[in-house]
Amino acid sequence: MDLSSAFSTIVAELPAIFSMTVVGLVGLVLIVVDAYRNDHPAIPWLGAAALAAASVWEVTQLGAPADTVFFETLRTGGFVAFINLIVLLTGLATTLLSIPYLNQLRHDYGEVYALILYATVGMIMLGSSNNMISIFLGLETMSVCLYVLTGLIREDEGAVESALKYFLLGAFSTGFFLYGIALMYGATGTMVLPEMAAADLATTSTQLLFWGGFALFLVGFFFKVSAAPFHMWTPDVYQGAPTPLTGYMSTATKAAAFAALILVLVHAVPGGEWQLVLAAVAVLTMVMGNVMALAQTNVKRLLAYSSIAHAGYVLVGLAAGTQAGYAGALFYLLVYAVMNIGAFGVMALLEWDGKEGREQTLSSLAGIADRRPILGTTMGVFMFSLIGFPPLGGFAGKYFVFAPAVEAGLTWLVVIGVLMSALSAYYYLRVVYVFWMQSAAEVEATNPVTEAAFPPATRMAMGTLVVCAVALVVLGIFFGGVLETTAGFFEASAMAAAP
Amino acid sequence: MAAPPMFFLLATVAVAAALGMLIARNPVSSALWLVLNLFCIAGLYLTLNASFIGVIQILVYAGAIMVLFLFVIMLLNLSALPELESLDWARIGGFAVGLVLLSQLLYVVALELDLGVEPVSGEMAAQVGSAATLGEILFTRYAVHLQVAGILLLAATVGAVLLAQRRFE
Amino acid sequence: MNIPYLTSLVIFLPAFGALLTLFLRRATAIRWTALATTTATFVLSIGLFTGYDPTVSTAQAPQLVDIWAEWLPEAFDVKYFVGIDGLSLLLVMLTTLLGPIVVLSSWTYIQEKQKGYYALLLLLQTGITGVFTSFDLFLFYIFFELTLIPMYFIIGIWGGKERIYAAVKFVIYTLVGSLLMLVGILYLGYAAGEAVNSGIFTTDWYTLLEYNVPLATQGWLFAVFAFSFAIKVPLFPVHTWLPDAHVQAPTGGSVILAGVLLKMGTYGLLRFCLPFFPNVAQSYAGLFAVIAVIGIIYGALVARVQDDAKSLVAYSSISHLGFVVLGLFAFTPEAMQGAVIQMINHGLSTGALFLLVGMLYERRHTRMMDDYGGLATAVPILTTFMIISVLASAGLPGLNGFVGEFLILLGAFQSTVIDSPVLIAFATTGVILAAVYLLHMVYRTFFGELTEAANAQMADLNAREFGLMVPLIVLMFVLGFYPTPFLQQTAPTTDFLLETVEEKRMAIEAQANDEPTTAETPRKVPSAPLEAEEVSIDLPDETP
Amino acid sequence: MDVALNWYLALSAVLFTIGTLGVLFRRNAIVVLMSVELMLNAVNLTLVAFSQSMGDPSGQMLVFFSIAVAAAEAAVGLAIVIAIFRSKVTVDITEINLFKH
Amino acid sequence: MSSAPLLRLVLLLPLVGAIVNGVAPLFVEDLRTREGLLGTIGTAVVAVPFVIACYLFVTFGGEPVVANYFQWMAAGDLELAFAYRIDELSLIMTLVVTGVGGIIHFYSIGYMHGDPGYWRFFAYLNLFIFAMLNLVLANNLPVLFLGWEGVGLCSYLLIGFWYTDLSNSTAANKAFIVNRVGDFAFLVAMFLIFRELGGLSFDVILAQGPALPEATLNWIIFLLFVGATGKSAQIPLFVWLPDAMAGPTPVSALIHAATMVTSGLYLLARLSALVLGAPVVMALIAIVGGATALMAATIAIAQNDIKRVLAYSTVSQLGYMFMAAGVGAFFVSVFHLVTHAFFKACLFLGSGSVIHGMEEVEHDLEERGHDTSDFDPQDMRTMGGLGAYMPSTRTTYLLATLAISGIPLTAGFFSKDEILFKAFEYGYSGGETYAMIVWIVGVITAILTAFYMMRSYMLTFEGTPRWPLADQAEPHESPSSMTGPLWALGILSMVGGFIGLPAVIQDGKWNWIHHYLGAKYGGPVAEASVQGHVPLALEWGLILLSSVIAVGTVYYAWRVYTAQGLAYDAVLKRRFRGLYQTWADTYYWDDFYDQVVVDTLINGISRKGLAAFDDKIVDGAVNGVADAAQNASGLLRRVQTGIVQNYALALALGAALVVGLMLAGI
Repeated sequence: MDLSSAFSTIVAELPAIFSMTVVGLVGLVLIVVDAYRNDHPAIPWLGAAALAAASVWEVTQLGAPADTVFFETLRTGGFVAFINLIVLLTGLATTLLSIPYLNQLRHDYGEVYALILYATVGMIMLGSSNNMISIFLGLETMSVCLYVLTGLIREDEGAVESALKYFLLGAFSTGFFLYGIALMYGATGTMVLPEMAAADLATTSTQLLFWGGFALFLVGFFFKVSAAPFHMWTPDVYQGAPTPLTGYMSTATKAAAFAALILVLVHAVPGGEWQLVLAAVAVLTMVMGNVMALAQTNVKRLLAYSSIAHAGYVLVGLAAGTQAGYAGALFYLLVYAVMNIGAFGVMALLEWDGKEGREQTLSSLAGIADRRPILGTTMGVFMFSLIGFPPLGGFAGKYFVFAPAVEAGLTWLVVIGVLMSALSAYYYLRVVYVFWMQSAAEVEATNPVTEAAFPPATRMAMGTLVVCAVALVVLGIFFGGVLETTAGFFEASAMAAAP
Repeated sequence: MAAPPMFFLLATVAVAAALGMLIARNPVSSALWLVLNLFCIAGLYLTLNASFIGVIQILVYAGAIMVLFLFVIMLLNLSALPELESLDWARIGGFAVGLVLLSQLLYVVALELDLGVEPVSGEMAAQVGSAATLGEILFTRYAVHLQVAGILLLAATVGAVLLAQRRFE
Repeated sequence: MNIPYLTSLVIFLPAFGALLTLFLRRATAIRWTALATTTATFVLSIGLFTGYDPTVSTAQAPQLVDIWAEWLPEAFDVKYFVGIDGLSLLLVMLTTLLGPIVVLSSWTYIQEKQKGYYALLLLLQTGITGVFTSFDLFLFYIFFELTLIPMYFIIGIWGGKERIYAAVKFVIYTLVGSLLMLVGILYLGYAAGEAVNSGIFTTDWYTLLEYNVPLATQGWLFAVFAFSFAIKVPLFPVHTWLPDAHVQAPTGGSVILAGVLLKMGTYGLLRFCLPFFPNVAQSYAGLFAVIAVIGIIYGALVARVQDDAKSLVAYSSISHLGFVVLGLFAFTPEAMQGAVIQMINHGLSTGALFLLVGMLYERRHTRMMDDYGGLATAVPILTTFMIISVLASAGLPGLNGFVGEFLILLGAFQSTVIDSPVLIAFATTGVILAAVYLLHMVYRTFFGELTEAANAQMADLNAREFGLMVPLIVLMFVLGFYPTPFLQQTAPTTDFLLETVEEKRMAIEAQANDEPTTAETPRKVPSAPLEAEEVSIDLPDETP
Repeated sequence: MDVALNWYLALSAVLFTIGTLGVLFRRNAIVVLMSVELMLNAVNLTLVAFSQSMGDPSGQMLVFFSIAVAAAEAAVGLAIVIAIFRSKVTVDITEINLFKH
Repeated sequence: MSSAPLLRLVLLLPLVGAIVNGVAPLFVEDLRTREGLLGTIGTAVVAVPFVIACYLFVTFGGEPVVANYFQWMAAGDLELAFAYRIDELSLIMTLVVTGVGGIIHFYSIGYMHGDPGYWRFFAYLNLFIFAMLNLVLANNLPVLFLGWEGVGLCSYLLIGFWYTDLSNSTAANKAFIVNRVGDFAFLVAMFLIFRELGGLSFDVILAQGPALPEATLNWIIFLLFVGATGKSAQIPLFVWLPDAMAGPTPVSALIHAATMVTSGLYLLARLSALVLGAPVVMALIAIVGGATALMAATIAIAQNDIKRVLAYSTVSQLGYMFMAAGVGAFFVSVFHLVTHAFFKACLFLGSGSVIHGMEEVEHDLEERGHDTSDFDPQDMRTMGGLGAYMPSTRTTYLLATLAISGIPLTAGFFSKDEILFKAFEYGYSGGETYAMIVWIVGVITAILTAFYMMRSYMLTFEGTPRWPLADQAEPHESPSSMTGPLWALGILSMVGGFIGLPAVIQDGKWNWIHHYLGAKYGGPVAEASVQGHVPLALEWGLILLSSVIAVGTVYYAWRVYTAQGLAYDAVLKRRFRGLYQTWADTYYWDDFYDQVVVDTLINGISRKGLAAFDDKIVDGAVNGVADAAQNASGLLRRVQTGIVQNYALALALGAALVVGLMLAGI
C-alpha cells in the first residue's frame, strides 16, 4: 500500500477511534494546561468531560456491527464499544472520586488526570485489538501509566514500594507475554488474530510453538487480571496505591485485559484446547483469592484479594468457551467494574490516615455507617453485590458466568465457584457488619477515627457512588437487555461479519 | 541467515555477557556486560539481514537506555549489594524453575523445528528488514500505533518526572 | 373483585412502602407507613384468597398469574412468572397477615434506626411473598436469596449481644446451601431445556415438570436442592444457625423467621424437590423421615433444657418443622395436606410465642426464664394468650397445631413410601415432648409466686399488643375447629403434586428400564462453539 | 551453509532464561531491571529471527514497538528506583517489604 | 323435637358458659367478684344440659342417633366431621357427667366462695364439662380425642388452679404430661385403625373392626389400653392422680373421681366389640386392673392425707373397673363407673367440707397466735371427732364409705359384686384362669377397701379432736349449698345400685343396666349372667361372701379404730413392717419416675447429652469449619512474603505450569 492512499484511509476511519482520539488529545491538552496553570481546578473536569463525551459516543456504537479498521489492526463494533464504555465510565468515576481524595493530599496532581486518560487510551487499544501488536502496545501503554499512578504519592514509602513491585513484576510478566506472542507469530506467521486461527498448524513443531506460545501469552494476561498464581503483586500494590486509582486499576485494567483475552480466544484460538488451563487457573484463583481474603483486616487488602477471586469467576465463564460464556463474562466485567469502583470509592472517602489506607484496619471503621449513612448504604450494596446476592448485579453476573460453564460440562468448576462464593460472604459480611453493626466502643478501635480526618465528600463523589449502587440494583433486576447486547456480540452471524 | 562461525561467535559472546551481567556483583559491571550483550544481539540482527532493527537496537538500547541505567547508578552512587550467601529455598526453586522453563522453551523452539515453510532468501530478507519496508508499514498500517507509542513515551516522561522529582518542602 | 396484577401488587407493595419510608424523616410517619402498607397488602391478599378457585385445576398454570417473558434474553427461557396455587395461597396469606402484626410488635420495641428497620422489614416481606408465588425457578431463587439481606441486617443491627455471630452464621449457612442449589438449577435448566424446551435453558416450573430427570442425575440434583432446603427448614444436623438467629433477632425478626422464613425450606422441598426428582425423593424418603423424626425428638429434648425462653421456642421450631418434613416425605395426601396446613399452624403458634416472649422481653429486658415466675398474677391476659399459644403449639385438639400434626402423622403412618409405623410412632412421641418443654416454660415463667418486684409491676398487654395478638389467637381456634376452607384450597394442588410425582416416577423408571445405562458418553469439548448455531450440551453420566 | 532458525531460537531461549534468573536472584533493583531488558531482548531476537525467516515484516514491527516500550519502562522504572532510594536509601528489593501477608 | 338440635344445645351450653365465665372477667375486673352471677351461669349451663339429657334419655328409641354438625378436616381418604352419637352408653355417660357435674358445680358455688380465681374456676369447670361431653358423645375417635385432650387440659388447669404454689403447678404438669404419654398411644392406635379400616368413625370401626386379624386387634387394643391407663390412672401411669389432689376439692370430685378418670374405661367399653377380639390384651387389661386395684388399695391404707386416701381409692376402684373390662363385662364396669361416680364424688365433696372446716380451724388458730406452719388441714392425724361439729358431712361421708365398702344393698355392693361375679364366672365357666386370679385379687381388694375407707372415716369423724387447742378452735358445718349436694350424692350412693340388681333376683329381669347395655357392651359374659351358666347357688354364695367380707371388715375397722384411734396405725405399721413403709411411699413409683425416667431424660440425655452434643459437636463442627477456613487463610497468607522476588518466582513457576499443562493437553 502506498502512503498517500493510506493516509486518506486513515482519515476516513478516524471516527472509528473517536474515543481514543478524544481522550488522547485531551490528555495532551491537560499536560499543557498543567504546565502553564499548575493544578488548575478545571483540569479534572476537562478530563471528565472527555471521558463523558467518549462514553456518549460509545453508547451510540453499541449496536454497530463488528468490523476492523486501520488495515485490520483494530476492531470496532458493539463488543469494542461495550468494553470501551466500561473503561471510560470507570475512568470517569475514578476521576470524580479522585478529586476530593487528591485535594485532601494538597499536592498538585494535574498530571494524574492526564495519566488516567493515557491509561484509558491504552485500554481502549487493548480492548479493540485485532492483532498482537495492538494488544502489546495497548497493554504496555496502560501498564506504564498505571505504574506511575501507583507510585503517585512519592513521599510515601508504601506507594513507591507498591509501584516498584508492580513495575518489576509487570515488566517480568511482559517478557513472558512477549515471548508468547513471538512463538505464536512464529507458528502462524501472522500477527492478525483471525489469521492466526486460519493458519494451518500442520506440523507438530508448529503446534508446539503455537500452544507453548499461547501458554506464555496467557501468563501475561493472567498477570494483568491477577489470576493465581500470578496474582501475588495484587494485594501489595492495591494496598499501597492511592485508593481511587486502586479502584481504577482493579476494574478498567481487568475489563480491558479480559476483553483482549476474549478477542484472542474467540478469534485466534477458537478451539477448546485451553479449557483445562483456564479452568485450573480459575480454580486456583478463586480458592487463593477467597481463602486469603478471610483473614485480612485491612479493607483495601481485603478488596484486593476479593478482586483476585472475581478474576477467577470471570475465568469460569471464559473456560466454558461458548458464546454464552463470553457474553456472561462481559456482563460480569461490567457489573464487577461498577461494584469495585464503588467499593474502593467508599474506602477512598473514608480514608483518614493519609497513608493510602494501609494502617486502616477494619475495626477502626466500626459503626461508621451511622455517621456516613450514604457511604454505609452504598458500601452495603457493593458488598452484597460482590457476594452475589440477588437482586443485585453481582448475582446476575455470577449467574451468567456459571450457567455457561455448567452448560459446557464444567459443573465441578461451578461447584467450586459457588462454594468459594459462600466463603467470600464471610469477609464481605465482615465489612458490612463493621460498618453497620459494631460501635467504635465495642471493638475498642486502636486507631480511632476523627471526623476531620475524612476527605471532604464532594457532591459529585457521593453522586458517583449512589449512581454505582443504583446501577447495581438495576443491573440486578433488569439485566436482560444488557445480556442480550453482550450475547449479540458473539452470535455466529456477528462474528462472521468480521474478516 | 548467518554463516555458522559468525553466529556462534556472537552467540557465545552474548551468552557470556548475559552470564556476566547475572554474576557481576557491581551494578556498573552488570550494566556494561549488558551493553556487550546488546551489541552482540544487534550483530545477530545484522546476520539476519534485519538492518533497521539492528541499528535501532544500538541507538536506542545501547545508546540511550543503557546510558540512562548507568546514569542512575552513578546518581544513586550504588555499590555492590551483598548477594545471598547460602542456597536458600528461593534460590533452589529459582534454579529449578529456570531449568524447567528453559527445557520447555528449548523443547518448543529448538528440537526438530519444522515450520513447514522454507525460509525466505537472503535478499528478500534484507528487503523485509530494511528501513524502507518497515517505515512504510509503520506509517500506514501502524500509524495509530505510532501515535499511541508516542503517548506511551509521553506518559513515561511525565511519569518519570512525577516520580523522580524532589518533594516539595 | 378483579384487580389486575393482584399477585404482583401483593408482592411489591411492601417494597414500594420500603422505598417510601426512605423519604420520611419522622419515626412516627415511618411506622404508620409501614403499618399502612402491610395492612393494605393483607387486604389485597384477601383478594387472592377469594380470587383463587380451587375447583379450577392448576395443573397447567397457576391462577392470578402475572408473566413477563421478556425479562431475559431469548437464550434463556426465564420469566417473571408469579401466580397462586393451592400451595402458595395459604403461605402468602400467612406472610401478609404477619406483616402488620410484626410491624405492630416492633412499634415500641425498636427504638433506634427505625427507618432502616421498617424498610428492611417491608423488603423482607416482598422477598418472602415472592418466594411463595414464583413459578419460575430462577425468580424463586432471586426471592429466596433476597430474604437473606434484610434478615441479616435485622438480626445484626437490632439483635442481642451475639447478634453479629448469629447474623453471619445465618447468612453463610443458608448461602452454602442455596449456592449449591444454584448449580443444580443451572444444570437442571439446561438439561430440561435440551429435553423438553427445544434446547432453550428453562426454569419455568411447569416446563421443568414435564422433564423426566434421568435417574443418573436425579441423585445429586436432589441432593443439592434438598440440602439447601434442609438448611432453611432447618433439619437436623444443619440446624444450629436457627437457635442463634432466633435468640439474637429482635422480636419482629424472630416472628418472621419462625413464621414464614423457615417455611421457604419446606415449601421448596414440596414445590421442587418432590415433583422434580420423584424417584430419588421416594427412595430417600426413609432417610428424610428418619432425619425428621430425629429432629422432632432432638429438638424437643434440647428445647427442654434451655434456660432462655426464646431459645426454647427456637428449638421447638426444629421439632415442629420435623413434622412438616415427615409429612412431605410420606407421599400420602393426608400427610401432605397436613404438612401444608402445619406450615401455617407453626407460623401462627410459634409466631405468637415469639411475640409473647418478645413482649416479656420488652418489659423486663431478659429472656431467662429464671428471671420470671408467677407472672400469671401480674399479667393475666398475656398469660392466657401464652397458654393458648403453647397449647396450640403442643398440638392440643381444637387448636390449630393438632390438625396439622394429626394429618401428618396419620398420613405418614399409612405411607407406603416410608412404610415404617414404628418410626411414625417415634415421631408421635413429639406430642409428649412438646408438652414437656412447653409446659415447662409456662411453669417456670408464669406460675409460682411473684418474687421479684419488677415482675409484679409488669403491665399487662396494652391495646396495641392485644390487637396484634387477637388475630393469631382467633386463627388458632378457627384452624383448630374449622380448617376445612383452608384444606379445600390446598387439596387440588397437593393431589396434583402427588399424581405428578407418581406419574413421573413411573415414567422415569420405565425410561431407565428401556435404556439400560448406555456407555459413558464422552465429555464433549466445546470445539468451535461460536460457529455452531445451536448450543448443545452434554449430559455427563454422573451418579451421585 | 546458514545457521538454522532453531539455533537463533535456542540462543534466545537461553538468554531469556538467564534474564529470568537475573530477576529471580539479583537483589539490586536496577540489575533486576536490566535482567528484564535482557529478557525483552531475547524475545526480540526470536521475533526478528522468525520475521526474517518468513519474510514477514510485522514481527519486526513488534520489535520496534517493544524497544519503544522498553525505553518507556526503563524511564519509569528508574524513576521509581530513584523515588524509592530517596525514601529508603536502598535499592535492595528484599528490604522493600512493607506490605505483606 | 329431634335429638340433634337438642344435643347441640347440650354440647354448646357448657362451652358458652366457659367462654362467658372465662373471657368477660379476664378483661372486666369488676366481674371477677360477682360470684353469684358467675356461679349461677356456671351451674346453669350444666344443669340445663342435664335436663335435656334426661329428656333424650327418656325419648331414646334404641337406635343410635348420629348428628353430623360440620366437617372438621378432610384430606385424602380421611373425612372427619364433628359427629356425635346418641346411644345407650353415651346417654348414661352424659347423664353422669351432667348430673354429677351439675351437683358439683352447685357445691362449688359455696366451696369456692371468696377465691380470687372464682371466675376462672367456673370457666374451667364448664370447659371441662364441654370437653367431657365431647368425649362421651363423639361418634369418631378424633372428636373423642378432642374431648380426651380437652379434659386433660382442664384437669391441668384445675390442678394448677392455685398456681402461686409451685407444687400445684408441678402436679398439674405431671398430670398433663403423664396423660400425654397415654394420648400418644391413643394417637398411634388411631393411626393404626385408620390404616386398617380407612375410617375413624365408630360406625366404621364397630362394623368392620371385629373382622380384623387378631394380631392387629391386639395392637390396636393394646395401644388404646395404654391410652386408657394414662387417663384412668392405671399402672404404670397412675402416678399423676394422687398429686392431682392439689386442685380444689370439687375438681377432685368431678374430674379425678367421677368423670374424667373413667374415660379410659369408657373408651374400652365403646370399642368393646374390638376388645373382645383381642383376648391377650384383655387378659392384660384385667391383670393390670387387678394389680392397680390391689396396689392402690394397699397404698391407701398407709396414707394420712384424707384426699390422698380417696385418690388412691379412686385408682383402686378404677382398677376394679378395668378388671371388669378385662373379663369382658364392660357394662358392669360402666355400672361400677356410675355408682363410683356417686359415692366417690360424695366422699370427695365430703372431704372438701372437712377441709373447709379444718381451714376454719387453721384460721382460728392463726388468729389466736398459734403457729400454724405445720398445720395441714388435710391431714387426718390432726382431725378426729369432726362428726360432732359437722353432722351432715359425717353422715353423708359414712353413707358413701359404706357404699364403697360394699355393704349390702348400697350402690357399691351391687356393682362391685357384679364385677367379682363376672370375673369368677369368666374364670369358672369361661375357662380363663387369669379371671380367677383377678377374682381373688378383687376379693382381697374389697377387704382392703372396706378397711381403709372405714379407717378414713373413723380417723376423721370419730374419736376426739386432735388439732391444737381443740377445746377453743372449732370447725363448723358447711353451708347448705355444700351439704345439699352431699346429701344428694349420699342418697344416690345408697340407691344407685338398684339399676343393676344381680341375676339372682327375679332371674335378672330387674337388672336394668344389663338389659340396657348388656347386649352391646356385655361380651360373652353378658348372656351368662342372665342365663346362669353358673349355678344359682354359687352366685348366692358369692353374694354372701362379698357381703360377709364387707360387713366383717367394716366392723373390724370400726372396732379397732374406736378402740385405739390413731394408735392403730402404729400397730399396722408394726405388723406389716417393711410393707407398710413401701405403701406409705407408694411403692416408690414417684421416686422411680423422678430419678430414673425424668432425671435420665432431662438431665442425662437432654442436658448432658443432646444439648452438649448440639453445642459441641453439631455446632462445633460448623464453627470448626469456619475456624479451619480462617486458619487456612492465615497459613496461606504467609506465601505473601512481601518480597518481590518470591512473587516473581511464583510467577515463573506458574508460567512453567501453564506451559506444561497446555503442552500436556495438546
